[in-house]
Amino acid sequence: MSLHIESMRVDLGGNTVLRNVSISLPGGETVAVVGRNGAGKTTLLRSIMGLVKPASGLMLLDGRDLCAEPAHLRAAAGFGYAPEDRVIFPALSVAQNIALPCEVQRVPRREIEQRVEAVLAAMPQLKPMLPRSGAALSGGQGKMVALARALMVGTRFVLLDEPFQGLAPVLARQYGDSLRALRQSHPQLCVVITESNASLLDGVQSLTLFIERGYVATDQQAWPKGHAQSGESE
Amino acid sequence: MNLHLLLLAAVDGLSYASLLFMIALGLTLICGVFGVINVAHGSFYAFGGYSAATVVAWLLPRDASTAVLLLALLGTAVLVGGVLGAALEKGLMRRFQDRDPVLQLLVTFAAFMILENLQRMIWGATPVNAGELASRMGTIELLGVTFMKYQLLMVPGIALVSFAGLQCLLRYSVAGRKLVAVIHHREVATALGIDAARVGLMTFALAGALGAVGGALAVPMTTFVPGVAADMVVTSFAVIATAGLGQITGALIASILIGLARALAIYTFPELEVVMPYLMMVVVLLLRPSGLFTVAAARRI
Amino acid sequence: QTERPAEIKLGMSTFMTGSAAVLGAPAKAAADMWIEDFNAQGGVDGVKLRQTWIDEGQGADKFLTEYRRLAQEPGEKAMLSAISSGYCGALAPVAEDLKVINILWECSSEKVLEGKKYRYVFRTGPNGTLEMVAAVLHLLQVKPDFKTLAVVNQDYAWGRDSWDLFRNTLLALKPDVKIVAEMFPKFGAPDFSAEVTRLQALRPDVVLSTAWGGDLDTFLRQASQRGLLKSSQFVLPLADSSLERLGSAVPPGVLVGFVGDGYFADPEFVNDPKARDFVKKFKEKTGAYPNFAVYHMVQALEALTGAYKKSLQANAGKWPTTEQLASTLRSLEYRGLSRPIRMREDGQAMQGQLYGVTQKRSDYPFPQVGELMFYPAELVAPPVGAISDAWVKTLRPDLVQSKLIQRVGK
Amino acid sequence: MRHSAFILGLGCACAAILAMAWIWPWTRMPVITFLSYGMAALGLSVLMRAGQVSFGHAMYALISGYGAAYTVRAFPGADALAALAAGVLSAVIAGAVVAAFVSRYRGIFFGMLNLGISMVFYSLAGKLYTWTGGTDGLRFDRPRLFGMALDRSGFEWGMMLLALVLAMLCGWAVQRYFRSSAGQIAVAIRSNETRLEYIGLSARAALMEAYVLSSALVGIGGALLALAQGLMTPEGGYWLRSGEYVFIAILGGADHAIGAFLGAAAFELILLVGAAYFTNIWQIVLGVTLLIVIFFAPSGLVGRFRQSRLDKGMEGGKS
Amino acid sequence: MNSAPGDLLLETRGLTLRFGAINAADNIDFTLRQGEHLAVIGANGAGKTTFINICTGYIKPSSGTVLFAGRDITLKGPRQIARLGVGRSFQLPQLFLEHTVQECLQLASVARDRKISRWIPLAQNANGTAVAEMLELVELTPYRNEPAAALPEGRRKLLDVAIALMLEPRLMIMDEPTSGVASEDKHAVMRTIMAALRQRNVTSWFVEHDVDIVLAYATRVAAWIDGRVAADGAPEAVFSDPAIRREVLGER
Ligand SMILES: Nc1ncnc2c1ncn2[C@@H]1O[C@H](COP(=O)(O)OP(=O)(O)OP(=O)(O)O)[C@@H](O)[C@H]1O
Ligand SMILES: Nc1ncnc2c1ncn2[C@@H]1O[C@H](COP(=O)(O)OP(=O)(O)OP(=O)(O)O)[C@@H](O)[C@H]1O
Ligand SMILES: CC(C)C[C@H](N)C(=O)O
Ligand SMILES: [Mg+2]
Ligand SMILES: [Mg+2]
Repeated sequence: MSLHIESMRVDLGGNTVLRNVSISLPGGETVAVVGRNGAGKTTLLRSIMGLVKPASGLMLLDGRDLCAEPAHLRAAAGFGYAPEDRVIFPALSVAQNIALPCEVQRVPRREIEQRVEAVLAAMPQLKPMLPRSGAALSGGQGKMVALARALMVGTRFVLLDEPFQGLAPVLARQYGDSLRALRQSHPQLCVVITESNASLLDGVQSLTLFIERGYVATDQQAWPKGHAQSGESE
Repeated sequence: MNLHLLLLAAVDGLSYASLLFMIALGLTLICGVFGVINVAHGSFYAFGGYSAATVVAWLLPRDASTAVLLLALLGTAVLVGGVLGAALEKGLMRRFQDRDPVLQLLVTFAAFMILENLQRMIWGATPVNAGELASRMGTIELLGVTFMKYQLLMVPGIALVSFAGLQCLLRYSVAGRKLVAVIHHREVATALGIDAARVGLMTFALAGALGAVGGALAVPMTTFVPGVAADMVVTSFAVIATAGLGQITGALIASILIGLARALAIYTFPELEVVMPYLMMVVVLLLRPSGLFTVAAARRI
Repeated sequence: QTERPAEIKLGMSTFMTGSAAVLGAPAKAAADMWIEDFNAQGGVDGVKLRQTWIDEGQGADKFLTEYRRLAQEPGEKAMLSAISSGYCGALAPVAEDLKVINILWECSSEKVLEGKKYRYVFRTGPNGTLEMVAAVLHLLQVKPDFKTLAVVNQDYAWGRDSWDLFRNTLLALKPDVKIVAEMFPKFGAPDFSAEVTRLQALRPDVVLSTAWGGDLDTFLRQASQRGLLKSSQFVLPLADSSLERLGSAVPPGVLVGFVGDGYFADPEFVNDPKARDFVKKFKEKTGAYPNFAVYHMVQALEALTGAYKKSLQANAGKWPTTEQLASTLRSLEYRGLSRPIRMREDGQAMQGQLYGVTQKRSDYPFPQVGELMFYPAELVAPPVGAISDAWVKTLRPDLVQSKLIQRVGK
Repeated sequence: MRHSAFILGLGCACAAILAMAWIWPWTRMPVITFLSYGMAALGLSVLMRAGQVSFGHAMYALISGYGAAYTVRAFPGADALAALAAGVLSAVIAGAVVAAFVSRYRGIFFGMLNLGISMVFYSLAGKLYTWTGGTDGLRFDRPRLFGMALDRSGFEWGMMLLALVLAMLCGWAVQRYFRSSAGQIAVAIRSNETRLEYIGLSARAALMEAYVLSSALVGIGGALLALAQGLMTPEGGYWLRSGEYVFIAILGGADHAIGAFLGAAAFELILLVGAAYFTNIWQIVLGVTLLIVIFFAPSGLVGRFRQSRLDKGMEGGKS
Repeated sequence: MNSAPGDLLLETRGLTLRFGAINAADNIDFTLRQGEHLAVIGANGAGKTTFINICTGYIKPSSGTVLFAGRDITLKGPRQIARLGVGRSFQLPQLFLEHTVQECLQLASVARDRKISRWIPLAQNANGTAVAEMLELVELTPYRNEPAAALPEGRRKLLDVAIALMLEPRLMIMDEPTSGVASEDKHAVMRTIMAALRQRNVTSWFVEHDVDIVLAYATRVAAWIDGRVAADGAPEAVFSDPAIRREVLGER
């Protein structure tokens, strides 16, 4: 029960952003995707979420190819996603923001409440923010709400795009703790975290993927020779 | 201008306001969801009116009862408007959804031209109306003046019911929150499991039905000719801008303001009658730059 | 230009779209029908007519552009334009400039011709002065005692000019009338409920409207639904064309005019072969009885082709120049489907006016006009060169008793 | 070299226009129409570069047209050039006043406000019968042109040449403006006003400037058309006309000043062809054309043009 | 207008702003002197960005005053404050997305020099050398012809800073300049920016969550808690404050 990506290529605006990506994301792991700015981390997550269509390649989950499925079915398949730029709905309260993906899946009210409880247990700082408007959050607060929202539906995969960006150390630490706690409480869950600041990860990950210029590998040596230092144009 | 005339003006104004509101409702909905002013909304109105009038005209010689006529009137409009709205979304808007809003607006403009032409091909250039239906519902005496029951009770009634219904839908239902999410950020809404395309389709169908019902409600009172669409849609632009884009309560209040202002103008400065909606809009926007009601905007910096 | 052309191009305009089309479209149908017949009978000495239509519903700018284009096409041509007084004022100088014969076949604002001295512009039907003076006379005959009057006219040249004429005539003939409301809803207005409310609140003795086409239909329907037609005396000089569509909405007793004297049920013409055949054929073709615009269209075509024929004759079979045609037209006598008409040297036709009162009759599903009165042109037309606005003010109350006014029928 | 090819193309187009007007006299009016629509669309392009679309700009054609019409009526001996100047001046004054108000608004509100204000002008022009001639419009006699009293044909020639010269001058000047720093600041309004303010520039001032320029351009178009017609009607200020201007601007593309004129030529052509061959479906033809353009060439004819040239440039290894 | 190091540059008196129940700024008295490089730290939602927004005129405080170089700027807008010599970069970069990287800087250049022409092309109007230098400084030269919209997040941050720097401000305010910049590049970026600031004698104030960076580049640190300045002083002193260690750094 894991997600296999096979020789996936993604083009954006005429440029190839991800090249020949073949990775698998096994359940129960916390996978860190590290790479510099512009390496393609965000694009990788967006492709997994179906928000960009790969030019070629396969994405297999339980034997079915996700590439062929519309993006909005990912949530039903247990994918939670926290985008890099947060995107909290300003017209809804924080509580409504968090509950929304479950409501969309027609999760029963009681179950939603339970899930909120579970999330709050991992992120107690969120509690006082629940009744506030989604429009009024600071940068870091938005990050946390986005994480919480992803956890609400992410029963199998939680994809977090630079979750530590802009978090104060105190929160980053709590955030790391929450993620670790999550691994305890949901042993089957696969958490994917992209991060340009590997130092912030502080060992939450159990597996690290390196990404550079659209190539993904489990260790930096695996890249095609010399390309990491190569010049500007491909 | 005495109190008597003032009251009469208020009655006229309110019934006009109800109609205006019905038309503005669908427009403001689409504007809220897609951030696009749907110029083709005028065509929903026109098609609704024309087709409802056709069906009523067909039923009339067949001795249909008033209730049947009314149901047919509204039913036809809902059907025609819903289908038209859905077709517009599926056939056109979807293909342009990632484009600049200005281009999307122009797409609706193009759709408007095409529909305007189709309408002329289907119903010709001669005036159409369903006055018989209004006559059948009888009259009512108010302040010494005879009014049509249809105009005084029916239209405002349906407008209020639509208002309440839509308000519930948006405020208290998941569908409403889905809509809000798609409005704000399509991609993230999709990632949260919302079928943005479906939401779009349903919204357009609903807006189309509302616009068409507006037309159907109008056709027993007013005359439909080519060009109604353009005139009506531009007035409802004024309503939704006065209201605050996507604001349903705002649209209600703005319609009433505009309806009253227009009726008053007819009694005092008839020259100003036609400009009233726009003057109202300019005045309101001067005082409140984003309309009577505004949505919370996301923090950007 | 004495070469015989292959065909005569007619640039014709009418409302083909918009609420005015209810009047304009039948006129077009009539013209197409008439021209087909005329061509089948050999045309003008073998030269056929070929018409091109311009839609007046598209706005003055576009109308004028197309008008210019047609008027500048090479070849033998004449223009029959327009139905709306709103356009006539603008196109007359253009026609004059381009030296092309233009027949104002319907528009009736007297201002288009008065004081202008055009050489190429003619009106083959009545103008507003004839229509309005007759309307006032008729009103004063049918309902001599009334105190208050309100007007609901369309807001464009015709609505404004006709009101000026009516008011000035009325005040000259009956100075004690009080005008309680002047309303000018826009041309093509889809809704008159506010006007109806206001009229109900005011309760004037007489309500005048020179509106026509779809606008008049809507106004009358709404007024009728709310009982206004019964509480005030309505005077509708152009309502002939709306009766058939409105059916029972128009009660008996409403004053109706015919913009000229063409009425399909005119007892003096029901057995006139030319009129009878045309009415029958037109009804078969379009499903409706001819309205005044149809009569005017036929008059215009008769006048134009008549002028061609007369000029040809005078020219000994040689094709006439535009100048010759124009001078023939200036003194032409012709007949449409009603009484004969004479063209004056100022390009204005002298056509008498028919007015009556609506009646319910069982032989038609819509109101008929009875108690018909005919007001000959000599009675209601200002002399050549006079300006109507000033002339009507000189009218005296005893005009109502004029011997020239004829009762039509029994 | 590219530049000279462009000039050559422009020259050929002018020659073609002149030849056409010579052979078919009736084409002179359509040429004047297309040039004045082009001018108006150019005005819209100026705004579009700042990310704003006005659905009411036809009001400046209206104001300018009435300005010109009043001038001719009030001073019977007046020259068309003076009337043109008076018309454009009134459009610019109105534009400046309106700009002070609408420059606070962006996006849909900007478009709607312009629409609203234009509808006020339009409705008043149609309502104030005694002053504006109501919906029938204001008629006036043919003015003198370049100090000469001309007959219709001469006048049409004169107006056409005037329109052609003005179009080229305006096109050139506007193109310079597009490239200039002020023009680029206007583009920045569309992408990030916050940043603009934070580098010490006023988005509002930049927008007002663009707005006044656009009202002047639309005004030139409006006055030219009114003078050539000898008639000014409220129709020229209806919102659908404003919509047509936007249509043309999109059709042509806002990347280069020439776009507006290409767009206008295409528009006029579609209309003429539509009126001649698709009498009953010309609106459908227009609508479908618009859709095709938006779908395949969202940045308009010039956008398309330049895109393909850019692609070629890339292959050739540009700097 | 020239001021010596140590002169008062920015001063706030009793700045207060509440959003409903939240104290975003709670009676803040604060000074910044010429030549200082201040790092602002604090938990998320403590009011750091709000404070910047008030000082740069983006929002108005409900009470209190802001003085810049002795002048009351409380009621001035961002534009006027920018012209007085305050540059700002943002937590979420604010770029001219439709312009290329180079054009963004050219726009800033003409804005600084007030050389706004309606006739001369932008590239000619801008100070080409200054733009080129700036591109070099933030290492965006290879990207100069890319549209700003196509830059990845980290480089956007740099461009955002570069635009503000082009104005040659007296005070440079940066809201989390390195968040989102890859850790390998963080120090290098900060080093170049700070070197440029020092060289040009620009006073700076940046919000930063990374303690290493604060320690490396700040001459003074202020810690925000719940809309107040909870600690203010030399970096070592602030970081040894137990309350700060607990509330901001999250040590137990
Ligand atoms: N819409 C687009 N059009 C063209 N190129 C794009 C587009 N979006 C992203 N890119 C390019 O794709 C590459 C990868 O971008 P991506 O956002 O995935 O990087 P990232 O690793 O998430 O970077 P960061 O750490 O800065 O967030 C970048 O070089 C970027 O320039
Ligand atoms: N427009 C607003 N309406 C309501 N509350 C707001 C608004 N703007 C900010 N707030 C609240 O004010 C507080 C301060 O926000 P601010 O953005 O200044 O925090 P910050 O210190 O910059 O945090 P971060 O490090 O996460 O960026 C937060 O609690 C935030 O939710
Ligand atoms: C009689 C109508 C059809 C036309 C009207 N007389 C006019 O001049 O506009
Ligand atoms: Mg990223
Ligand atoms: Mg912040």
